[in-house]
Parts: sequence; structure tokens; C-alpha cells
Amino acid sequence: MLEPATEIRELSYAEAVREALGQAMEADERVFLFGEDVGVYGGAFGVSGDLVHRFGTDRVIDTPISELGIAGAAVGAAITGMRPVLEIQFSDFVTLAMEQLVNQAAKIRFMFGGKASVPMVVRLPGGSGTGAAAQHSQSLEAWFAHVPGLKVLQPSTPHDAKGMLLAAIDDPNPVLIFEHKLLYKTKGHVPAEAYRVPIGKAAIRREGTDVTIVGSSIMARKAEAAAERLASDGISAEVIDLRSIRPIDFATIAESVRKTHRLLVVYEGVKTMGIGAEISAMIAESEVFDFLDAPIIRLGGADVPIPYNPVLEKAAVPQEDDIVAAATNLVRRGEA
Amino acid sequence: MLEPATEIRELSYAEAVREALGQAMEADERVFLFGEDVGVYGGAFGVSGDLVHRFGTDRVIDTPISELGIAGAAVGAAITGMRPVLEIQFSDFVTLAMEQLVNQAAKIRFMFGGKASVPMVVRLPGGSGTGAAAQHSQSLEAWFAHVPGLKVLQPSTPHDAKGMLLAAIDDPNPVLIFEHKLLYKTKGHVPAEAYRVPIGKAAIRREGTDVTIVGSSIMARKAEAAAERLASDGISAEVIDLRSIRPIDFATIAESVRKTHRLLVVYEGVKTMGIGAEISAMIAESEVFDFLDAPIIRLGGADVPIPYNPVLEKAAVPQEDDIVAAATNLVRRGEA
Amino acid sequence: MSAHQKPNQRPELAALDDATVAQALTRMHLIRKFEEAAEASYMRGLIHGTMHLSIGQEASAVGTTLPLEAHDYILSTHRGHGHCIARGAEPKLMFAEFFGKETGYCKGRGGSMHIADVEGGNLGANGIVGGGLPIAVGVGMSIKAQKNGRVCMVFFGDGASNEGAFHEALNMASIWKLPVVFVCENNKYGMSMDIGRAMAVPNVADRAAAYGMPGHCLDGNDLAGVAAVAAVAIARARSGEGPSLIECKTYRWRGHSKSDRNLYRSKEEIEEWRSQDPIRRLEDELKAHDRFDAAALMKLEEDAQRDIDAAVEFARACPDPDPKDLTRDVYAL
Amino acid sequence: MSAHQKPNQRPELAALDDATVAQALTRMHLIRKFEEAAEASYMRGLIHGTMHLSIGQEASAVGTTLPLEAHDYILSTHRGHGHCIARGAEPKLMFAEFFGKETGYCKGRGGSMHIADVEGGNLGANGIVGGGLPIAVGVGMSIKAQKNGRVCMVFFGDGASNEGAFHEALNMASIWKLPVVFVCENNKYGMSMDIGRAMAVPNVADRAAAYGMPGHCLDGNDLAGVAAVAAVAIARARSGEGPSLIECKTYRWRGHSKSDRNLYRSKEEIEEWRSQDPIRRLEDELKAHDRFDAAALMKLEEDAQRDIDAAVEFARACPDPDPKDLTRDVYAL
Ligand SMILES: Cc1ncc(C[n+]2csc(CCOP(=O)(O)OP(=O)(O)O)c2C)c(N)n1
Ligand SMILES: Cc1ncc(C[n+]2csc(CCOP(=O)(O)OP(=O)(O)O)c2C)c(N)n1
Ligand SMILES: [Mg+2]
Ligand SMILES: [Mg+2]
Repeated sequence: MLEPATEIRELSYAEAVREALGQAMEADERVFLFGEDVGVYGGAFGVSGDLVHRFGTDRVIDTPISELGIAGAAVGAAITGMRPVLEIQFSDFVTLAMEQLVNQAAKIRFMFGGKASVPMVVRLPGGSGTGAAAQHSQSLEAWFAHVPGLKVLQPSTPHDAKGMLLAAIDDPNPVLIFEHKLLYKTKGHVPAEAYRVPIGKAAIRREGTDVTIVGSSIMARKAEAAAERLASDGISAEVIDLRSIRPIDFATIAESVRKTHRLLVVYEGVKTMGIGAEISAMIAESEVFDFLDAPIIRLGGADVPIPYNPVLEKAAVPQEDDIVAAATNLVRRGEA
Repeated sequence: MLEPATEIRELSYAEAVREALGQAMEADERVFLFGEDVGVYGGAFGVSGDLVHRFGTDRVIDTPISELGIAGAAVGAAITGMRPVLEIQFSDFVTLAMEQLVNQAAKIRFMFGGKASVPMVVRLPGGSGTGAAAQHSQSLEAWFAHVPGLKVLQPSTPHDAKGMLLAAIDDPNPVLIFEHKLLYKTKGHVPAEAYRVPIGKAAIRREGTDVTIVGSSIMARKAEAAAERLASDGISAEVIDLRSIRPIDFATIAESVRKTHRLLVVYEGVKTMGIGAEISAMIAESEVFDFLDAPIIRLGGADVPIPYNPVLEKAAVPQEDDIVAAATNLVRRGEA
Repeated sequence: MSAHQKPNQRPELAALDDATVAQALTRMHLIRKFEEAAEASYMRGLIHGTMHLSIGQEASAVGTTLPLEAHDYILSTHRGHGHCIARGAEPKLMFAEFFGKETGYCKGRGGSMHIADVEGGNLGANGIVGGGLPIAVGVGMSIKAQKNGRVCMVFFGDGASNEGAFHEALNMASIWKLPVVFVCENNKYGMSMDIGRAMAVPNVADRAAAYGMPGHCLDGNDLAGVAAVAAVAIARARSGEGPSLIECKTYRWRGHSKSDRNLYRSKEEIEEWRSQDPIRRLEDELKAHDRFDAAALMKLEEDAQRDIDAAVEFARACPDPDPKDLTRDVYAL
Repeated sequence: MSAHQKPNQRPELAALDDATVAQALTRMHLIRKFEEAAEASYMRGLIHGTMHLSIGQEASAVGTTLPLEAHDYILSTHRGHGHCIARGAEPKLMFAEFFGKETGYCKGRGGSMHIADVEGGNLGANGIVGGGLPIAVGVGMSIKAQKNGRVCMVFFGDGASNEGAFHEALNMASIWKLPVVFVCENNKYGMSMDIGRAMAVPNVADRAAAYGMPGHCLDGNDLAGVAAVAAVAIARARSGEGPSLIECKTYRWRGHSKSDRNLYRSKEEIEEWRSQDPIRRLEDELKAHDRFDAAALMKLEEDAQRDIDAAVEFARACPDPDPKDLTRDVYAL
């Protein structure tokens, strides 16, 4: 990513999202934010913060607890000229809104022969690690990657959280952004101006030659940390932050695998039918297949609802150690 | 499948499902059928037929149009001793019921530490080909294969439609059965007695040595037809009917690929993140990887909502010709 | 005294001038003829999918939309041909859609259940029962934010009123005083489910009280009566006072869709409702009050038939989509 | 004349004999102390997740469940500790769950939002707002099919009454006359959303009419009054007449969950409601009518405190789950 040379500021991921929302609302009066407790409460995770005081209750709108209804409201506002940004309080509650997102938002443009567009953004805090158990900790993004008409993002840094949200608000299509709850407090450099991070481009976080590790959302961060440790073991890992899971940046992954000949995909969602399956399959059916020196390994969430107990909860999703171990096995495989 | 030697009868797929329902209700008074228009109307696809006349309106229950509510009702009935079978009129409408199926049915047993079970069956007519367009033609089964706690079946023959439904009703877990609308009128041998087809076992429909074709639901039928044509081109295809997509019968697929060294997966759902991704990834990360002589090819639905126009509608999902072409390419690849 | 103010007429009818009545009647005829031609086309194998005909419900579609202004919005249902025509859509582009042609309203991608005429203010039929209700809330939010003085009218059936979407949408529209008019076309059945088996109150309009909005329960086969109440609800919406719920009691003469064998209702019931044909009722009343003579009425009907016949011919001659465009319009660029 | 029939008492209170009152009061104390200990445990870092405390709502939980029989069912919410205790669960097993221990009601897998005591008739708390409502319909269907004479009571909040699930569930329970009692604990807020902003009718109970069922709107901090109305609704359900909706107006003294900074309500409002403490109110009334003296009441409270303290100690000492059992109980075998 080319970044304009501006003041070096650190913001948290949550602050970066809020800054993007504020800048989008300042720049375009069609943009508004709504959802449960996004107003005076400031959002369940504090993301919207003081926005209601800056923009008023007409543009930062608390809704009743009606997930299907608010998703449909976003669709209706979008097709009639607004740019709604909807917060689903925990991504798990999107299970109530699937009808509107999948049957309406994703399909209206196509069903209408291109005569309407649905420029809406849905923000969905997801993931485990907060002790909130099985109904508040899921990573459901893979479902939406299966739905033509939607775009699906998983920014992992404050920088991308801001830039991808702004790009999503500009986009004339429905865009879902899965924000990992454990990332909200993480800090990073965020330029002050309103910049865009293009949708559909993965980021190479670290270059390497022995193995490609593709991580999505918080797993991209864990993969970076793991790569650091792998380096001290003499293993050179290339780390790719997926960022967008629909569309997937196949070219960047393929190019890396051509170089490293080994692929490890790390994601928090349930391993079976998780996003790693698609990446693995894309590589396995492409010409890159012939460059592979080893099986394609997926490290995903265990096939289990997220348990409440913190020890089990951690055991249910990939951790840094697991990434190090998997990458090491993969690289050493040929040598055994 | 071992089949007891009984009278050779042909039933349609819809009749087979109805027979299973009738036998289950006769054998166990805890079993009941409910859903929209399953009573006097006989079901939108005629599956329940005359069951309401045989079992009365207390056991074949018409519901209001309330998909979330009826899915939840199935959960409540199941955890208190009943064996509900719910029909979701078109599988697309399950988008309204995701909350109850995914957050409740799938997780209750685990969240309660194993102290409850949720023995319910949901039947979901799915797939395209009837000119019903984007909101009535989806193949959403892959979503549910991503959800631990559920089982997901796709019987492709009348025989399996009956035997797997009976097995599902016996099963102490929530089981979703995706029935393809175009299969309802297809005929096949169905034994009269109440037999079970085990959940989680794929069926080898045809043996072969050059390429393994795994098909699910109606695509298993198309794959069989394609294999016939391939044979006359000198290509020996092994056809596996997946039947169960959660759990997936990895062993059967792996054994076949060890033999053929080539894998083609065919499914109607949208290619991206469809069930073929999981199968491909399972093979690519296993020891079978080393047996592969060619990329793993997926033939899935186009990344598009199902169009209304019949020519486009056909073009949107794999057809027999596509299977023949893909298998031929795969086998000839080494020879080029 | 102009024609429509002739004495002894009900005020609802008197309120409609001759041009308005003629337009309304024409649209009712167009709907009836459209549906009949659709049915005939299906029999002749010109149509691939299913369809949901609104024969018998014409007064509801035309009466509710009659007081709308050109820039207002409607959202329709699976049984939506009538709403679309009532809102002024061109039957030939509807048939083209129905026949899956590239010239159709949705370029043949949507079909019967998804006809939309976005420029004409029809934001689309919907294959999902109740699917339009939450969308109407968002349209109302748009109108309010843009202060453009429009109104959104959303149609749904009696069966749809048991969907959670109904509840969430009416509640939100009410708390935010959105310019939405909810129109329930109660034709007694949700597919085979009698409303008396599907809900425990006699009228869908009785539910309005749960949302603090007016609920109007009407004879939905009375064009003038429907139009009068719709005008009140539309005015209320436009003035910022908030939404209303209108229930039009009506009946579909045909089965739910092509698969229906009418096992859940009697021939007598169907006959009884056919005798309350909303088109004949309006014609009879107009004749009784000397507003139109039989010849003038006949001409309206014949013109409508001619338009529909021409529309079918037009549509049949149109080109199919090109398969190479399969994935066009999945995304906006 | 037995003690509970002393003169001048309200009939609702007189209807409860001393043993029943003592049990109710004990459970209210247990709830209060449980919640206080939960909060303290959180402060001490013994608890990993969030929690939703029901301090201030004890009369509603205990009053509604008091007339239930041993084999009846309840379905609870995210704010469910009170319901669980009211139904007779053991605080030590609840704390064990809360601390994520293998001995907990859910073996440490569920935690605060999912405590279930299936054997004790509690079919579980629910992390999904409104999630229990459709489940209650199915429980009602079971009871009806099995003709076992039970009743299912399902709790939910004022905020939950805006979910589509509420609408679908109440409608189905009503058309099928299921033995379900719907209990809305209206504590004025759904998280930060004031009920006056979230819906357009003053009372959730006003919505019962839309489903043709009785709606009772109650002072939810009045144990005896709540119990009296619950008895009526339970009897109605058990006799096959169908469901009822009870609304208990009450208040949560604490924030919604640990992340709440109470920005949406005033200190004065909180103080005003604290002064209507349901426990003190009951105690005062019992003293006024000479049914229990101060010492007896004090003892009930002290015993409850001791039980809770012992429960915390028990739970702390219990073993954690073994990580190798991670995937146990995903499926029944
Ligand atoms: C969510 C959903 N559930 C079920 C259906 C299938 N279906 C289509 S129309 C219909 C009946 C709708 O009844 P009503 O709302 O009264 O409208 P009507 O058909 O009578 O005009 C049903 C069950 C659907 N399309 N969408
Ligand atoms: C479907 C769903 N939406 C949102 C939430 C987040 N949430 C948890 S409790 C709550 C407020 C619920 O309000 P109410 O029903 O009045 O119950 P109370 O908390 O006041 O007891 C919200 C928004 C959730 N858990 N589930
Ligand atoms: Mg109807
Ligand atoms: Mg509340």
C-alpha cells in the first residue's frame, strides 16, 4: 500500500472505524449509521462513540432489536439514494437478517436487470476470545463469500479498517465488513485524511521464500507474529493478509505460492467449509498446482461451537503456536 | 448399499419421501410433520400428499408463514421428547430460519454440556431448473456444512431419499435434508419396508480408473450419465454420490483418488465456497495429495443469482456436457 | 355540476372525476386481461416458471395506488402484476419480462416474481413473502432524510402478516413516523392456509393497534371506497404523521399458483366471490349513476384487450438474452 | 384462621401461605445475593465473559414461577440467573457454570448466558434476544401432543418484543391454543433503548390483542400481585384455553452488562426505582400484617447469603474442563 506521507498517528482499530464513519458522513449527507445502541450508548463495542453528538439522531440512529427489519431498511434506503451503514451488534445476529442480505441486497441488482443498485455497508463485529460463548463468538463470513452480489471484507489493521470502510461506503454494491472484536483495541498508524484501501486486494505483510501463510482477520496478525518466530528457527515465511474474502485476490496468493511452493491458510471460522477451503481449492485447481511441493494445509477453528470456558475457547481457534507448528511441519515435510 | 431382497417396486423420489414419513409416523407417535401447506394442499411439491388424511391434522400440521417461528418450534418440540419433521417450502426461505437452526438447534446440546439433544429433521426443497428465479432456486447447503452440530444430507435417488430420511428421523441430532426439486419426479427402486441408509456414507455409483467424479444431489445423477458417455470415449470414470455433506465421507473419496489420481467435483451451489471447495481442500491437505496427477477441478454453479430466463438458468449450473468436457480435459491433461 | 358530482352517488365515487374513473377502470381491465393472457401464454408453453394471478383483486391494486403521485414508490409482492400495471407500467415490457426477454423490465433475469419498474416508481415485486415490508421502512427513511415529500406504499398478503418481518417493519415505521402506507391484500388465504386458521384475530387491520397506527379494514373490491381510504392514509404519510395499515378484503379467483388444485376451498365460495367482481361492480355503479354508458364502458374494455394482445405480440417477437451475458449485472461497477 | 389469612391483607398476599412466602422471599434473596456475588467475582477476575444482572427484578422471576408445578418448563433469557434460581436450581452448580467449571450445569461450556437445568425444568437461558420465544411454541406443541398437562413459561424483555420472533411465536401459540405463558419483563430498556423510543404503544401487553390472547400489565415489583396473575395465566394454559401475555414492569438496577456506562438514564431514575425494591416491599408488607417478624425475615436473608457464599466457595474449588474434551457433546451419539 502506498501511503501519502502525513503525520504519523496511532489510532485503535475502533477509533479508525469511527474516524472513517465521521469522515464519510461529513463528506456525503447520504451516509448515515444505524443499528442497535449505536447512539448515546456509543455502540456495544464503543465503535460509534460520540458520533451521535456530532451528527445528531437523524444520522446516527438507534434501532429497535429487529435485525431482519434493519437489514431490510438498509436495502430500502440504499435503492432510493442513501448510503446506509448498518451495525449488526454481534455478527452472530446476522442469522436473523440473512433473508434481506442474501435474497434482497445481493440479488436486487441482478434480478432487476441492472436497473437498481444497493450501495449499503454492514459492519459485523465477530470472532471469539471474549468469553461470550457459542451464540456471541462465531465467525460466519464464509457464508457470505458464497453469495454472488455481496462483497465481504475482513480488515485486520486500524489502517485497513478505516480505508476499507471508506472504500466500502463508496462502493455501489452491498459490502459486509467483519470486524474482529479482539482487534478493536489494537493500535496502528492511521493517516488523518480520508484514504481508500481498494477492495479485493490482499496485502503482503512479510516477504518470505519457504512457505506462504495466508491469514484472514485476526489470523493475519497472528501469522505475522508466528512468522517472526519462524524466522528465528530459520524458516522464511511469506505472510499474506487476505483482507477481502469476496472477491479473493487469487493473483497475489498464486504468485506467492509459485515462489514458496507451500501454502498454509489460517482462519478463525470453523475449519470445515471455512474460507480456507476456497483458497485451497482455488490453488489446487489452478496451474499453481504444479508448483506445490506439499499438501495445502488449513488451520481453522475446531468443528465445535465456541465454548465458554476460556481454556477451551482458546483451544477452539488457531493460536500463534499452532501456526508456527503447522508451518514448520509443512516446510520440514520434504526433509523428513 | 446392501438391499434386502424384496419386491421390486419403482417409486418417484417424492413418493419415497412420503413413504418414509408415513412409516416413521406409524412406527413412532413422537414423529410429526409440519410446515407451510403440508396438509390438505399436500405440500408445495406434492410430497406430503395424502398424509394429512392418514394421520390427521394433529400430526400433519399446516403452519402460518413464519419460517423463524416454525424452525424454533421444531427445536422446542425436539428438546422435549418429540421427533419433528419440518418442511421449509423452498430452501431459500431457510434464510429466515438461520437463527434457530444455527444458534439454537446446532448448539443447544453443546452449550448445555450434553444434557439435551435436538432430534429434529428439516426437509428443504432446493435447486434451480423450474424457472422460479433467484429467490426460489438457490442451493444453500454449503452454509450448513460449516455449522458444527448439524448434519446435512443430499439424497439423489428415491432409494436414498427414503432410507436417509428414516435414518435422519432416528438420529438424535438436527439433520437437514436438501431435496432437489427436479429429482422429485425421478423414479427408482424403493423397497417397501422401512430401511435405513446410513448418514455419512457416500455411494460409489460406478467404478472407474481414470478419474474420480464426486457429485452431490442431482449432480450425482448427471455425473453418472456423463460417465456413460465418457466410457464410450474411452475414459473410465468412477462416480461417487456424496449423499452426506456433513459429515463428508472422506475415506471413500480418498480411496478412489488414490486409484484414479484425478478428482473432479460437481455441485450445483455457487462454485465459490461451495461444497466442492471443502472436498478439494480435504484432498489437497491429506496424504492423498501425493497421488494427484492433476489439479483438482471443481464444476460448480456460476457466481450469479439464478436467472429467470431458461437458457441463462441452464447456463448457470453444470450440465452433463460440462461434466464430460471437464473430465475429458482432466484426463487428457497429462497427454497434451 | 360536473359529471362526477351527480347526486345520490356515494361521496367516494363522486370524488373521482370521469377521467380518473376511466383511467382506473382501464387499469383494472388491463390487469384482468394481462392475467388472462399470462395464463393463456402458460398453457401455450410460452412461460417457463410459475405465476401468481391477481384476477379478482383489481380494485385493491388500482384503488390504493390511484391517489399516489408520480414520484411516489410502491413495493409489490409475488402476486404483483396488478400493482405494476396499476402504477402505470407498460404491459409489453412486463410480458417481455415474463417471457424472459432481453427487452423486459428486468432483461429477462427476474421474471414474474421480480418485475420492477424502478423509474416508474415500482421498486419491485418480491418472491419472498413479507420481503418488501422491511425494505419499505428503508424507503421511508430515505424519503424522510431527503425531505422529498414522497410516500412509499408496500403491498403484502394476509399470509405475510404472520411473518416476523411484518412486525418489525410496522413497528419501525411507526416509531419513526415514516411516510409509508402498508396495504394488506387479504384474499382469505395464504396459499392453502385459511386466515382463520393462520391467525387468531379476525382482521389483519386489528393488528395496527399494536403499533399505534390507524388500521383500516375495507371492502377491497370497491374501487372508490379503497381509493378514498388510501387517499387518507397517503395524506397522513405525506404530512409526516406516520404510517397506516390498510386491509383490503378481496379474493383471488384463480389458484395460488399453477400447482394449486383448490383442495382447501369450495366451488361455492369461489362462485360467491366471482359474483362480486370488482370490475363489474364499478361498471354497474357508473351506469346506475349515468356517468358512463354501456358503449363507453365497452370501449374501455376493448381498448384494454387490444393493448394486451399487442403487448403479447411485441414480447413474443423480442430477443432472448445472450448466454454470454450470464454474469452481467451481478455487481454494479 | 391461618396466618396467611390475617385480615386487611390484599387477597393476592393472603393467597400465599407462610411457607410459600418464605420460599419466595428466600429465592428473591438468593437471586439478589447471587447477582451481587457474581458481580464481586467479576471484579476479582474469576469470570471471563460478560453478565447481565437482574438485581431489582426479583419479584418478577419469583412471582411468575411461583404457581408453576414441578414438571412445568421455563425458557429464560440472557438475563436469566433469576429465572433459574426462581425455578429451584442450585446456586453452586450455577456458579460452577459461571466459573466455567466441569461441574457446572453445562460443564462450563455454556456460561452465564446459557445456564440450563433441563432436569429441573429450565430449558435454558438464551444469548439471542427473543430466541426462546419460538422454542416455547414447540415446547407447547410437545405438551399438547403428549397430553402431559404441563405448562411452558417463556421469559423475554421489552426489547425482545420488537423481534419478529415475538410476533410469530405469539401468533402460533394462540392459533393452536398452546399451554404457554409469555412473560415480558419490561425493565424500560433494551440495552440503551428506552421502550418509548423502541415502540409506539405504551405497554407490551397492549400487543396481546393482536394475537387474540389476554394481556396483563402488572407492577412487576409486587411479588404477590405477580404470582396472582401468573396463577391465572398458568391455569388458563393448563386447561387448554391457550396462551397469555404477562408484562411485569420492573427495573434493572445495574447496567445492561459490564460495558454499560449508563449514559442513557439518569441517576435519579435509578434511585427512584431502587426505592421500590421488590424485596423490601414484600418484607415491609409481611411485617405490617404481622406475618413475619424482623428476626425471622433477617434469618431468611442471612441463610440466603450463607448459601451463596458456600456456592461460590464450592464452585471455585471445582475442576476446569479438560481441553482434550474440546469436541465432546457437539453431537449426540
Ligand atoms: C418467506 C416465504 N415463505 C413462503 C413462501 C411461499 N409462498 C409464496 S406465496 C405464499 C402465500 C402467501 O400468502 P399471502 O401473503 O396471503 O399472499 P397471496 O398469495 O394470498 O397473495 C407462500 C406460502 C415464500 N414465497 N416466501
Ligand atoms: C438477536 C439479538 N440482538 C441483539 C442482542 C444484543 N443484546 C443483548 S441483550 C439486549 C437488550 C435486550 O433488551 P430486553 O429484551 O429488554 O432485555 P433486558 O436486557 O432489558 O433484560 C441486546 C440488544 C442479542 N443478544 N440478540
Ligand atoms: Mg392471501
Ligand atoms: Mg429490557
